Amino acid sequence: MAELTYRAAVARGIAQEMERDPNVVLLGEDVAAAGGVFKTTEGLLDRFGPKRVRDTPISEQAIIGAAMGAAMTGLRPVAELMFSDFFGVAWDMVANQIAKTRYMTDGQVALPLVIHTANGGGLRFGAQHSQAIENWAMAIPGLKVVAPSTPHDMVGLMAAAIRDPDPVIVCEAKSLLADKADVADGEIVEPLGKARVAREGTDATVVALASMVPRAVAAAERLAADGGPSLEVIDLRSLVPLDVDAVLRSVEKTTRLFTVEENPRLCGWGAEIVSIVAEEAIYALDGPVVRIATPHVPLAANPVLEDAQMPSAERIAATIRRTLETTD
Amino acid sequence: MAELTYRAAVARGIAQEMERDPNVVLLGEDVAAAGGVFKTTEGLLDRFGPKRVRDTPISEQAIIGAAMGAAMTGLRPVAELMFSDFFGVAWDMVANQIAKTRYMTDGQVALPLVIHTANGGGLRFGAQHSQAIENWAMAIPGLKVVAPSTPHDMVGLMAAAIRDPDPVIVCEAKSLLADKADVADGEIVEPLGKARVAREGTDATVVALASMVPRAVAAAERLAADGGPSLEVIDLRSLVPLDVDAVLRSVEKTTRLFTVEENPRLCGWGAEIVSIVAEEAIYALDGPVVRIATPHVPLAANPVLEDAQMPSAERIAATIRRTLETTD
Amino acid sequence: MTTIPVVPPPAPDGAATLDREVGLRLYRTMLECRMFEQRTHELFLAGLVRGTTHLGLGQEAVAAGFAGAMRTDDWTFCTYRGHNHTLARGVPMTPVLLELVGKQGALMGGKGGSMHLTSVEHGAMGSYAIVGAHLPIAVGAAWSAQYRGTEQVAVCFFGDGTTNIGAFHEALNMAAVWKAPVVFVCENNQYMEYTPIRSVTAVERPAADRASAYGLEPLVVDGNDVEAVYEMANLVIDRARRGDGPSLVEALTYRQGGHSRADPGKYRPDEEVAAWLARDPIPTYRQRLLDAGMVGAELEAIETEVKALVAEAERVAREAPDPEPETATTQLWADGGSAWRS
Amino acid sequence: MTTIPVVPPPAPDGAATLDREVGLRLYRTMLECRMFEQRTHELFLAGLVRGTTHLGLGQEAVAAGFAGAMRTDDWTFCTYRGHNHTLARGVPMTPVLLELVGKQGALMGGKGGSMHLTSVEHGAMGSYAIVGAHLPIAVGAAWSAQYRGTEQVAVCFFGDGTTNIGAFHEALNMAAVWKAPVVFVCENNQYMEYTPIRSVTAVERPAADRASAYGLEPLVVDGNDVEAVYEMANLVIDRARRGDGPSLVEALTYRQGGHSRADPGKYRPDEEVAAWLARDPIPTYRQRLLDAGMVGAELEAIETEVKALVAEAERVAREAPDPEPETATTQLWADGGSAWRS
Ligand SMILES: Cc1ncc(C[n+]2csc(CCOP(=O)(O)OP(=O)(O)O)c2C)c(N)n1
Ligand SMILES: Cc1ncc(C[n+]2csc(CCOP(=O)(O)OP(=O)(O)O)c2C)c(N)n1
Ligand SMILES: [Mg+2]
Ligand SMILES: [Mg+2]
Repeated sequence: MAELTYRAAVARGIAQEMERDPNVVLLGEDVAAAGGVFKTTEGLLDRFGPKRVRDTPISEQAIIGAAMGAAMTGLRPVAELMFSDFFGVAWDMVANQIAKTRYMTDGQVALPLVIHTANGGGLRFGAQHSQAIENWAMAIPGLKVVAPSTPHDMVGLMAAAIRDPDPVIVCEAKSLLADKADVADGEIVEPLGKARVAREGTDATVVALASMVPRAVAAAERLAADGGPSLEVIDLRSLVPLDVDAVLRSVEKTTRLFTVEENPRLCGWGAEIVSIVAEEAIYALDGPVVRIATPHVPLAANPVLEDAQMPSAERIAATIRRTLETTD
Repeated sequence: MAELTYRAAVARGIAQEMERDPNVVLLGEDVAAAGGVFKTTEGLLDRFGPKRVRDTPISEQAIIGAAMGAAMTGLRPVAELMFSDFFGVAWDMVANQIAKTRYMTDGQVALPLVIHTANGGGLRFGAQHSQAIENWAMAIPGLKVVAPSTPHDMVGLMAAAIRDPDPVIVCEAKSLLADKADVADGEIVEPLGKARVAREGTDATVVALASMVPRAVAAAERLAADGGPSLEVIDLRSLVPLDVDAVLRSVEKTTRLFTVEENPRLCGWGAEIVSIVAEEAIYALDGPVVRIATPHVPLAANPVLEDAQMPSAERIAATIRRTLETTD
Repeated sequence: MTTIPVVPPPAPDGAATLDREVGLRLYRTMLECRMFEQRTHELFLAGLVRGTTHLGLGQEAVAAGFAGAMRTDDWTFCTYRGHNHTLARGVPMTPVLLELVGKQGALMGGKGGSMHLTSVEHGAMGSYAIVGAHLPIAVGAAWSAQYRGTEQVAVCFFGDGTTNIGAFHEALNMAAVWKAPVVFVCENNQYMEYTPIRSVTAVERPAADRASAYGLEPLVVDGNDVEAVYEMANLVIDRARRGDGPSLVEALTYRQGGHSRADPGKYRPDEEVAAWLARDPIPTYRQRLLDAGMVGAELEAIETEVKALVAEAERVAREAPDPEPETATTQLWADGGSAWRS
Repeated sequence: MTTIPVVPPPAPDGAATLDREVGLRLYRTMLECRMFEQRTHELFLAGLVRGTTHLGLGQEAVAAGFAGAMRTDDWTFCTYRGHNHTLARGVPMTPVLLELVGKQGALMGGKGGSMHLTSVEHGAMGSYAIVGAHLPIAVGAAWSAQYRGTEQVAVCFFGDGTTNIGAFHEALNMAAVWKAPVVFVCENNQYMEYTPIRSVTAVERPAADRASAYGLEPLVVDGNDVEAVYEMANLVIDRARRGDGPSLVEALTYRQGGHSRADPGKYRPDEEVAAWLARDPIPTYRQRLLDAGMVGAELEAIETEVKALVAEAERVAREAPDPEPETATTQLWADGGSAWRS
């Protein structure tokens, strides 16, 4: 048992798998000598050497394309995409090549690779370095997508992603990088596609992901503290595969559903959750389903503006309380 | 009044605006001399000359980036992206630059530009040339998105897109290119953000877009023919801005909702529609909401397989009938 | 180093100079490509081939020359114009044709189609249909060979138009920096889809004139002379295998037909087409083999054999049933399925 | 054509040679950049500047030399390291500093921040934070000038690391093919973020050694010699204005600090840092102005004026209120709002 930051958990998860499998390699911009611009790969160069930990030019198409070519010929590459916004310059490799090649070749080509990337806002980086793009990846058949919310899950889901025989996008929430928690020693592997009940409750189900999980839990505590409704917070952890049962189970119990999304509203993952519940459990719902998301605008650099955009514990609590009061 | 193909309607809409505004220019691969690989820009070079209609190298980032630079300095470029799948190689320009620059500069930079692109499946082109990506664009704040389903709308929405002061993505459904219909002579401009009731009905609302509109209408006719439920088909025409009222109005009337989407299921535009209704009109719903979409896999090249993937009139009719029978 | 002819070079003449076994093998490979594609085109016109096709008629010498110099465990990465490269690696005609006609037994179960032919067991690592994408992917394969010390080489084929897209630049630079065992082969067939490459490229030789930007030497070869290609291939593949890094080769050739099944290629000047047809790599090489003392009967025997292979593939293709619709949702994941919920 | 020194060239010496008005203007511009950024950094340490910053300390001669040669209606496209280029076009310090400290009255209302400084009215057409993106955008602006016959020129600044990304290649080729009036200026400050450019680039001169791939001549200039930069700028900007097409200039310079606010830049050898600090463009040029007969008092007057400008900007910045949260959802669309439903 040792205290670990979410940031250090990234390196620990990768290191655990590099120890285990000599075919696991890491590549990306400034990942080796500098230990990553977010220090999420610190120490890996010293530990595993320049052959396995490689600095690259600023060439995202080549970084991710090389990871694909390496994966289809026997390696298990972990490619770092410094900021998830940069998927924009390599999206063809991700959405059209990596996601589709196993299918197009009827299973001939295996692509055991991971793309790990710093995702989301809260650090005042502005519109081009703050996007939460988990829904971009979820929309592409052939990609698995995880977004851990704790240091423990970061280690365990990174490990599972590296061991998985299919391509996995690992979204690291920038706003959680400095978070600390005690993490057990020894090997940690968490299954992909298993949600976690972050907080039990009875009056409403709140489905959250990554950076929004602590905020949803804080909102729940706040409401509980002043005798408000009892919220059950579900940490999805993984968008693909998606733990639909965990959501349905909770909604059957609470009869109300809210989603808390960092992504801008339109076509966010929360919409998918709502549409699944509306098809499979609509009779369980006792009132309107409300999505609490970043408004459909880019994120501003200014702290006052950015804080007004991303869902906060206050806004989550207020929205849920208002909704339940006016519709119960 | 003359009969026009959907394909020719693209060129007509562009030509109408090029006649009207000398700052409207067209660029893309094979758009000039060849008239476009889908022949959607045929005749424009002869009519407007090489200065306004330009063939480019295979450089999508440069094509779309150049359109942006031209738009911010006074032109109204129409950039052709040959296949919408190729957004993958230029997504940064679209999602990070074009969509965000007006906002980031607090309105200093105007970006009156259009990206028109051949979108969707049905032509046996396989996974990398068949995607319906309207939901990729809808997910990005700062992009307007239209997807016409008829030759008339193609002319009118293309014109409106070119006149619009903001960036608009015009999705041209490949499977509709050969469709013919009578189109009025003279100038045609349709407003962005106005849905159309493609067929009136009383028992269920079916929200469709582009290639799925004729299929949804055919399904409705089929059900009507054998005394099945009466379907109201809404052709959204535009995803951003979205005509929410048209959907709510219809659902209030029919009490049931279905979406028919060409995109693979997860995070499709239909999910957004469902989540809006679940928030704003859940009490109007009398039963489960079902999304009829392409399964969450890439499209296959083989005709038998592709036909099994894309929603067909048969599947739409069967799914709706089964759902209404088992839940009414 | 050869330099680019403004007009096509004269048809290669003089007797063949290679070892006779090699010469016959190269001839046979070109013939397999040619006869397969010619029949494919007829079957498209007859409505049997359903999807799109991009034929490499006229470019067979590039595929044959390079494949002939590759080790069986080397890797080929090619484009949607990939029939030649796939067959040249020894992939049997029947599953390939089944893929094109869309029947059961197809190389990729009908999921990929003509633009994505792949046979991992033959080192045919895929046909990529989005311009430029496979260059970085080939670099990754080469990196993996380097990492594992297997001395395998990745050979990556692409067209002249591909030299103007970003992925080309990123791949060449990274390959050079990493000294990756990869050979980039630009088949300069003079056209993108319908647009002449000269009209959209800042240099005369789309690949060769870019080599120095990556610290590489400019290499140009007559892509219609199978022996010249074969010799160039041995040179650059050995270099890569030795650990001396990547090469970029520009092979001058010509697409005898249109860009894809639907295109008659009318935008090309008649004299240009005629000049290049006069240097068709197959009849010219046949003549050179004869000049080198091969007996016509030997060549005819090969021609009969290849014709029989094509006929057999067609027979199977005509009889094969359509695929099962249920297979449309298999093989997205390693578990064979496509479930998105756990 | 200058060629790249393996070790930094000696500090420019000899008297200044330019017309005195021009010389003083260049000196003043460099000083405005320097004093503004130095104070910005102090204010960051003091917690007043909240977002990230990427300083151009040491690179002022490139910004001043080019801006000094531009017409007021020419366009500047730069990167997140854009303070110098923005100020050099005449954008007042106060709204820029307000953008950095995140208060009302900011240049972009706080929406953009340090990485996206833009002032269309001054021809500062944006600071772009995703490497490579603004090169094609600058080509588009140049195309629009060409189309409308305005003889405007687009000048596009980027770093050495940017020469390895795809957009660089696509933009250079298209600009050359279209003979677009655009000047590409690579500020080779020797590093990407923390990685030395040499370690990830296949050629020694990341920009100059790529010029021939686009039919352009290799141009290298000492980026710490403001007069050399100014002369080069006039040469290539006039060429573009005349209709003779694009140029690619590599300016050798050095980032005196780390990559961004958080980076102490420890990965750089002390001797390297020392050698480049010894050729700081500002004190060296000050000396050359004195050698050319300028009176120290004149220069001190400028220095006092500039210091006052910075102080005034700071005063306003300290007093200004935070922005209204409601403005977070304005200006997505031309109608001033951000509605997604009609
Ligand atoms: C990124 C991208 N842009 C455009 C296309 C459409 N396209 C397919 S083939 C082709 C021409 C390619 O020319 P070249 O590289 O010379 O190869 P060739 O077809 O001549 O073999 C184009 C533009 C594509 N597939 N991918
Ligand atoms: C496409 C992309 N990849 C990576 C980054 C992260 N990044 C920001 S600045 C930078 C280094 C750029 O180096 P250079 O072009 O030399 O410019 P400099 O910072 O030295 O001025 C990197 C890698 C980015 N912003 N965009
Ligand atoms: Mg070609
Ligand atoms: Mg640099």
